[in-house]
Amino acid sequence: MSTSILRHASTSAGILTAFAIVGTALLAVTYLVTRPIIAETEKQAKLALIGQILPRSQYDNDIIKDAALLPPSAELGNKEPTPVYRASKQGRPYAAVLEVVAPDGYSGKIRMIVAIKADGVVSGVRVVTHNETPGLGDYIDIAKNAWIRIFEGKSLSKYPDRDWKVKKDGGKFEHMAGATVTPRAVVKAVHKSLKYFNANRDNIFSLPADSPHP
Amino acid sequence: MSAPHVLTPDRSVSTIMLMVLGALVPAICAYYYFFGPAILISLALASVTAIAAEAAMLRLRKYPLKFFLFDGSALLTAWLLALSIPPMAPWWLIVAGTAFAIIVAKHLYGGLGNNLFNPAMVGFAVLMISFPAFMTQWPAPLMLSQHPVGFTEALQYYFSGTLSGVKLDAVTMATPLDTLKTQLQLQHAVSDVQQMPIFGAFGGKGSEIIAAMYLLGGLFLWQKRIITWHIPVSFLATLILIAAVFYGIDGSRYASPLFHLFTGGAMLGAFFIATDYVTSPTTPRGKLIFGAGVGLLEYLIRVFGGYPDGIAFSVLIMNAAVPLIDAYTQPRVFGHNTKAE
Amino acid sequence: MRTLYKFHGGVHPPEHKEESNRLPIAPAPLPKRLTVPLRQHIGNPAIPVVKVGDQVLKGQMIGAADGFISAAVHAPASGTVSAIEPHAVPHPSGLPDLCITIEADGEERWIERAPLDYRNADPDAVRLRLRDAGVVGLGGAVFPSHVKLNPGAPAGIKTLVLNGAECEPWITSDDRLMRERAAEVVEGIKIMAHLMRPEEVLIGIEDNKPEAAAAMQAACRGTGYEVVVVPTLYPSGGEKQLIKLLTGKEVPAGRRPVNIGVTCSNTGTAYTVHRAVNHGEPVISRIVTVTGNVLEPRNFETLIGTPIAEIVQLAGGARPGTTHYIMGGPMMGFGLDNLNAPLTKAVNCVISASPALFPPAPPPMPCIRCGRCAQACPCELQPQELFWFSHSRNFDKARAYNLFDCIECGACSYVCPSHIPLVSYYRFAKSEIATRDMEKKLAEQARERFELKQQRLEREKQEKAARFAEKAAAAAAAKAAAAASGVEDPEAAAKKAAIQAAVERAKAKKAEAAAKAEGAETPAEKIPQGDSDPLRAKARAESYAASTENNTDS
Amino acid sequence: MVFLGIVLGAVLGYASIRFKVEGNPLVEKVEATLPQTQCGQCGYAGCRPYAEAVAAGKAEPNQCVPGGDNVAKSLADLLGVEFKPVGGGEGSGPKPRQVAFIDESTCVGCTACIKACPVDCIIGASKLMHTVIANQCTGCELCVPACPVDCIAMLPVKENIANWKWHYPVIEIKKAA
Amino acid sequence: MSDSTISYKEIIWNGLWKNNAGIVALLGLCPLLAVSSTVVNGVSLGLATALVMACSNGAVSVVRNWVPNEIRIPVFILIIAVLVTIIQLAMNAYMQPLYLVLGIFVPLIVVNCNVLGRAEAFASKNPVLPSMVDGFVVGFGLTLTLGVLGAMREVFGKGTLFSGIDLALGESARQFVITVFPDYQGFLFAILPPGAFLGLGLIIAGKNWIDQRASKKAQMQPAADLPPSSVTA
Amino acid sequence: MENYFLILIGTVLVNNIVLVKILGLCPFMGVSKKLGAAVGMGAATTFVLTLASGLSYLVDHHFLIPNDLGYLRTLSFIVVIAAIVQFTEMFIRKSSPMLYQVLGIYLPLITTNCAVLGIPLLNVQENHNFIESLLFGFGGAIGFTLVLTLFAAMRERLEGAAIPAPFRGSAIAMVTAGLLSLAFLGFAGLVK
Ligand SMILES: Cc1cc2nc3c(=O)[nH]c(=O)nc-3n(C[C@H](O)[C@H](O)[C@H](O)COP(=O)(O)O)c2cc1C
Ligand SMILES: Cc1cc2nc3c(=O)[nH]c(=O)nc-3n(C[C@H](O)[C@H](O)[C@H](O)COP(=O)(O)O)c2cc1C
Ligand SMILES: Cc1cc2nc3c(=O)[nH]c(=O)nc-3n(C[C@H](O)[C@H](O)[C@H](O)COP(=O)(O)O)c2cc1C
Ligand SMILES: Cc1cc2nc3c(=O)[nH]c(=O)nc-3n(C[C@H](O)[C@H](O)[C@H](O)CO)c2cc1C
Ligand code: SF4
Ligand code: SF4
Ligand code: SF4
Ligand code: SF4
Ligand code: FES
Repeated sequence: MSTSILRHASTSAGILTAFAIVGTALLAVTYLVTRPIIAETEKQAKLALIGQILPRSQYDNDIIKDAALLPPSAELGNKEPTPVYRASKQGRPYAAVLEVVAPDGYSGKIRMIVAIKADGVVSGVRVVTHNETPGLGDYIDIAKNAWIRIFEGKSLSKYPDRDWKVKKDGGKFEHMAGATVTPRAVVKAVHKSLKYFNANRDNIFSLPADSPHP
Repeated sequence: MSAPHVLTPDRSVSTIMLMVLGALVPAICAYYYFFGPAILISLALASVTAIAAEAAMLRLRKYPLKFFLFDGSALLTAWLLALSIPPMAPWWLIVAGTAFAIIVAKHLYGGLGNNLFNPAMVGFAVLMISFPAFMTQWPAPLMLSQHPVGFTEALQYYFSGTLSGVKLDAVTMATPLDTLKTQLQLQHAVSDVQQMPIFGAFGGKGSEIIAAMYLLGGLFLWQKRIITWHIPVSFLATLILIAAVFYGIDGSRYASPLFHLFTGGAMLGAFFIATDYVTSPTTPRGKLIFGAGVGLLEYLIRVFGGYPDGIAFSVLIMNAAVPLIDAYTQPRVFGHNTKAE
Repeated sequence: MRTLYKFHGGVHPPEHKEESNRLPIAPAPLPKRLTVPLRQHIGNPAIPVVKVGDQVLKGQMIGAADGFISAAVHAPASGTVSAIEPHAVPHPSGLPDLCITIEADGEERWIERAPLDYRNADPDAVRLRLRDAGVVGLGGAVFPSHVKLNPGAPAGIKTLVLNGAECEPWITSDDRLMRERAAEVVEGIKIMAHLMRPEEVLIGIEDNKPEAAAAMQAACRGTGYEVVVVPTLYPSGGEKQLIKLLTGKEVPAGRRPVNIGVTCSNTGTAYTVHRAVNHGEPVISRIVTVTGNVLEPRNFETLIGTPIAEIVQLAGGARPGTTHYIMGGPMMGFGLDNLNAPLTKAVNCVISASPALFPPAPPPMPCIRCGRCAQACPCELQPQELFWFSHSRNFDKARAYNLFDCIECGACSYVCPSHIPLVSYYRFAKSEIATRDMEKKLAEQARERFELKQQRLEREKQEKAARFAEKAAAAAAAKAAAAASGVEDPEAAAKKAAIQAAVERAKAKKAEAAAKAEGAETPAEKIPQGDSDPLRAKARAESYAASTENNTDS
Repeated sequence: MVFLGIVLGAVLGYASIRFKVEGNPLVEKVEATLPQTQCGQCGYAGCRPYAEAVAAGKAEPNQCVPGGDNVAKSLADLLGVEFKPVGGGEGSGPKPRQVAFIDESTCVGCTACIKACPVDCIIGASKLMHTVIANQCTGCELCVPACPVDCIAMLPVKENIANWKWHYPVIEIKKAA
Repeated sequence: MSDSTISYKEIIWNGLWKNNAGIVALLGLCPLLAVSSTVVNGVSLGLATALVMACSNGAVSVVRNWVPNEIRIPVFILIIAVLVTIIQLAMNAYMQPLYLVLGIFVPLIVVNCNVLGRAEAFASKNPVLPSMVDGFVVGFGLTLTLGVLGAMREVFGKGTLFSGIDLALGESARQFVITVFPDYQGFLFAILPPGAFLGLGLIIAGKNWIDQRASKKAQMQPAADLPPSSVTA
Repeated sequence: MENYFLILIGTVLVNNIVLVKILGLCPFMGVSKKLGAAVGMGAATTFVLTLASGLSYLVDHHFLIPNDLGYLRTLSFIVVIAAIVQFTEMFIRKSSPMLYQVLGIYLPLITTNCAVLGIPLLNVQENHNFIESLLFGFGGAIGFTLVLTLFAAMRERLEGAAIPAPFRGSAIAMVTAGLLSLAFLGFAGLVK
């Protein structure tokens, strides 16, 4: 009895193993075939996103390659090292694209990318992910509203600190009635990232490119 | 000819519903007084929609219209919904909410007496999650408004969406609860916030009087034995208790129990909404649990959650628990668990 | 003063006792024809002991008790038995039941009436007397008193409760009885107490009957029996509620009062006990309230078997506007379809109903779970849940929510703002559950018998095989002798022939019968035609078929 | 992966042999629900085989005609499947109870019905009149075709006061409608 | 179900209507509800599922005779998991935006009971071609439900149809987006999870209604639908 | 500590796996006709889901990631889950026949509960550490059990309701699930 069970079990195991091996092999092949394509698609997606706030014509380096990891900082709102992408024109630093998190959105974190030109002027801001209330707080999303473009061309020198607020709080930034929490968070985050950029400008452009995993 | 051959003369479904409607009247008057005639338009819109939706559903389901249409329950749903959403909202908002309440929350379940969820609160919650922008803009009390809105003007706004001359912003503002919440996020202290003009003696200006009128109406219902004390008392007691605990911990970040009692939908909820027979437990112990649950959730959502007031959601969540509560709080039946010989 | 306890709930409908309790009890005249149902009590119906055409005396036993839980019925007047057949009876089903009809001869010749000296008699003899006198509870359930008045419980009986609450509106028969014949009621109580040997005897009377309470108090003087006045609150007369009111004890669910050392009997019952034991008079009459939309509402001492129509006439007849009649009180009574139905021991009140007095119930609305019914329920049930489950035929749940603790008092329906006939649903569910339980039991028995049969067949097969093997061995031995012929087993052949013959005979008989009966249509009718009288055979077959259900014990 | 495959295969192979289906308690529950009429109208040779088929998922729970929709519903509940009325189409209550009746004057005492009756409720000896113990008769009708002289009829059990049931309250509100 | 008696008509009728996975069998509900906020999302995941089902049914049918009974299920799961991962990788490579939208519901096709269910109930007993057809049809039935639900939710929720089609078919497909109600406020309820549940409930009820009408036996127990006073006029 | 508490609240109420994340619906609809069954299913799921969540974390972090085998994630998770279910079944069958009586019939059903795979995948997506993974699985399962129980009680009650014919059965159950989900949206924002 027990030997037959054993034999039976080992047959089963054998067949199962065979299937597992074949399956794994199939997957490995597919993986190898698709991996470069996936990587390329991801890169294109990222480029397209950055392209929205930093026109491709303005720089000539491979911005994805020329990325460096920044240590976590409260100003950027992140707890892990985040990449910064650096654009340069003819070898001269032209702009940096920062990944920024606004932690105090109406419903959680708002992730953005902020492109800041070397002279400290915002080139553009885009919200990457957010959970704001659809129909209320989601006008920060470029797909819904052009509001986010109000940052373009703004800089610390243009507006003093007290102006980096929504109008309701006495600042210079428009907002939609009934939803001030969200823009407040975004404005605050952009403001802080500008400050960060100003303080760390040299460091940002001089870090060695380590092309972090996208 | 089935026994018994006699019936209580004084009470039928429609008289009960009428009494509840009557108990709302003082609050409606106060509403009119403090916030202007817009509420009347809301009530009328909701009533017409509710009756129409009810009639359509009864017809579809081949029920005799005569008895069911005028039982008053649809009207009550309409009024409670109209009283919960901001007046000065577009007409379609009220119509959509009421129709949803009557059709989906009530008639898909089989109509009066069969629904699991409070229809008015379903309507409210649907509107709240769908159109938060409209649902958070309340007209300012007349005495604070730079531009008190009259009847014709209000009517015009309901149907055209514009006010002649002024922007809607000019006549609406965030409610006390909302204001408190946003101001607290900006690290202001409760006592400072409550200095703002929109706050009254212990609640919102004007709205605290309306809340008191709800209390009055509720006491009337209790005195007429239409509702029992269990749900309102356990609801309000729980609310007071939790509010007191947090107030005690940090009075600058948490408002006083009195404030919580007299703002938002607490009073309306305690006496008119949580007490809906159909969607609340029937056993005394069940009612106490239900009320306490609503009170707890109300505070949680109000103070820590995303919505300015939690009455609708807390009632709905506890509605969902009603069958379970009822099943586990069955009172002892005569002759059971006695020490037999 | 005794401390009174409280039962939960209860209602206080308008009393309407004034109408009928002003006038004293009037004797009803002798009707020409009396129809006495054989089933006037809980338990097996009585068995007729007279034949059509027999002369009977007033008080003569015409139906004998069948078994222990049963009671006798008697001729209410002297006369001739004219029929023993199904007749309309006061029953909610409206179905007829077996009755003995007596044409009264107007001579009122009594049987010999002998008092029984109960104090010196064997208690069992007293009980036998009660049974043969047809004494049953007159409070509603008509439970045979000889069964109830038996202190079977090992602990004995502590309290004997006399139920004079008469909590139903309109009814005043106990009220008048206690006012006018308190002494005799107390005599009956003495007999009951003698049989039960209780430590205390309590007589519960609602406070809307002060005269009755006073009369009883006076009659009880010196007996140690205590008259307790209880608040007027329906259903304080319910057995379990009254016991709770008076003693604070609750009869456990599914048990009888005896289990907690209490017995409860109606005061009217006590009166009949007295008449049966001390006067040798069986129960042939009772006091019935005739009220409602009649000219002269009043109580009458009426013979059992009097048609209800005549009883209504006693009170001057129905006033115009009467739409129907209610047997019993308005809370628990039932509507009567056929006024030919006779008065039975269970009927304490006949109400002539008009829309003015009893407005028809508005159409029921859905239950809105308002809980008023639960507030009113004296059994602390959740009537709305019972309704929900009964209404949707969820019988398991209904039972789980203690449907069977419902006493069908109707307090819940009374207060229901949706005017739902709740009790009707409970009755429906209860009888449905009872039927299913019975079916289940029958199925269980059927399965057992089926399995027994299977086993038997199996055994027989094995035995046969064994026998066959034996035979085969024998046959093998005798093989040479037996020529291989095609003739089959002679035994079997003979059997076959016999059956064939019988079949022929039967066919002939059947053809004959068919010719006689002229045209048989349904198979149900076809069968009994073998009988000489087709009609009788059919009746026999029907009653046979009908009998199946009642024989299964409850 | 391969390793996981081996482990899993071994375990499953072992488990499936080790725990071959043991007696199915469902059968008992199903059988307790059936009316035990043993009539075979479900297409099985009695209630037990049908119960086994239902428990094994081989038969629909709506095949028992005597049980009607009540039984079908209980079974559907028991199995957690959607209730379907007996006979596929219109719903049917349990068949009205009927019992066999042997016309004793025609009965030739052949004992054929005794053999046919699954629950042994016909008494009588060879060549004597037979009688049905009405109480025990399940109304399965199996004895009817067995009788060579057609002396068995099925009589519906008539309603009388003793077996009368309260009906489902239907209050007509015609005038209102 | 012997090999010779399979009628494709029946397979199709069963898969698309009679036993539609989403609305009758109530299996594979999560993706159905989670990704049906627009037609495009719904249909894409539906088609992915149908593809997996066709392949897995085919594969199972091929190997069915080599697999001992007791390890049947694990083998099937293995096959399905491999197929799903392949689809997942392919989608990531060629339809990345869509892949990101569908999120974990692509890998979750593995646990979609329909996939295993059909493999077990049909493919393990039938030849390759019918099995593949069956798999695809059942998956397509699910896709149809997803499409209808997606359309309902999208129209009510956003006032558009086929929004996001560019995610699946590339930027050039953007022109196919239909705006049903211009200037629509957006009924968010329909897009959020509650709307998904309610929408599916309505679809199921719609199917019931059609079925009940078709077979005139919509004879319901009077007890349930009517108020306590059965209106028997 | 507070973080863990928030994860629990978040998974049970705010991001309830059934009503908000929309996972595990097949058992949610299938095993909610009777309250008793729902409780049993909830208990069985809680056990398996917690275990699956933790174990798949280990597999992911100690086997897949070091070997750069991310593409085998789905495959290996499902194998792990199947094994857990099988072992659990065998284990409680041996060790506690009582428990087996209660949970036994639900265990096999769990393999097709997509929450069991969904939660581990979400763990990966959200970068949870081991404890967080365990809590996420546990909280998710408790949330599942909670709503399943509520839902089953509601469905039992609905059995007697006068629901219009086309809606009877699963349609009204879906509508109810929808309204329940609507109610749970009220928790939004409680945990950011
Ligand atoms: C359900 C709901 C969702 C909301 N979502 C957002 C949001 O996403 N972003 C936002 O800024 N405000 C949102 N609000 C509004 C805030 O609660 C607050 O009222 C508002 O931001 C204050 O704006 P005000 O100062 O212009 O009145 C929401 C309110 C509710 C009731
Ligand atoms: C089936 C049945 C059996 C009873 N058995 C007994 C009994 O054994 N002893 C007894 O004292 N009373 C017995 N009773 C009488 C009850 O205790 C009770 O007095 C009777 O049902 C009348 O109650 P009611 O009119 O409140 O309904 C029985 C009653 C019924 C219906
Ligand atoms: C709701 C209800 C009300 C009753 N009211 C009375 C009553 O008022 N008087 C009475 O004698 N019996 C009443 N009964 C019957 C008693 O419960 C009990 O059966 C009776 O007192 C027993 O006495 P008996 O066996 O002599 O009839 C009532 C029963 C019920 C269920
Ligand atoms: C005391 C009381 C409170 C009620 N509250 C509500 C309510 O909050 N919402 C509502 O839609 N209907 C309410 N109703 C009306 C009615 O019960 C309700 O429409 C039913 O839920 C519909 O079946 C209430 C009725 C009463 C008697
Ligand atoms: S009194 Fe009537 S409506 Fe109220 S709960 Fe009871 S049965 Fe329902
Ligand atoms: S009839 Fe039954 S449920 Fe109704 S009040 Fe009386 S005991 Fe309670
Ligand atoms: S049809 Fe029903 S009663 Fe007849 S044998 Fe089958 S299960 Fe038994
Ligand atoms: S007597 Fe006839 S009908 Fe009755 S159980 Fe026996 S075989 Fe069946
Ligand atoms: S449990 Fe999610 S698809 Fe079945």
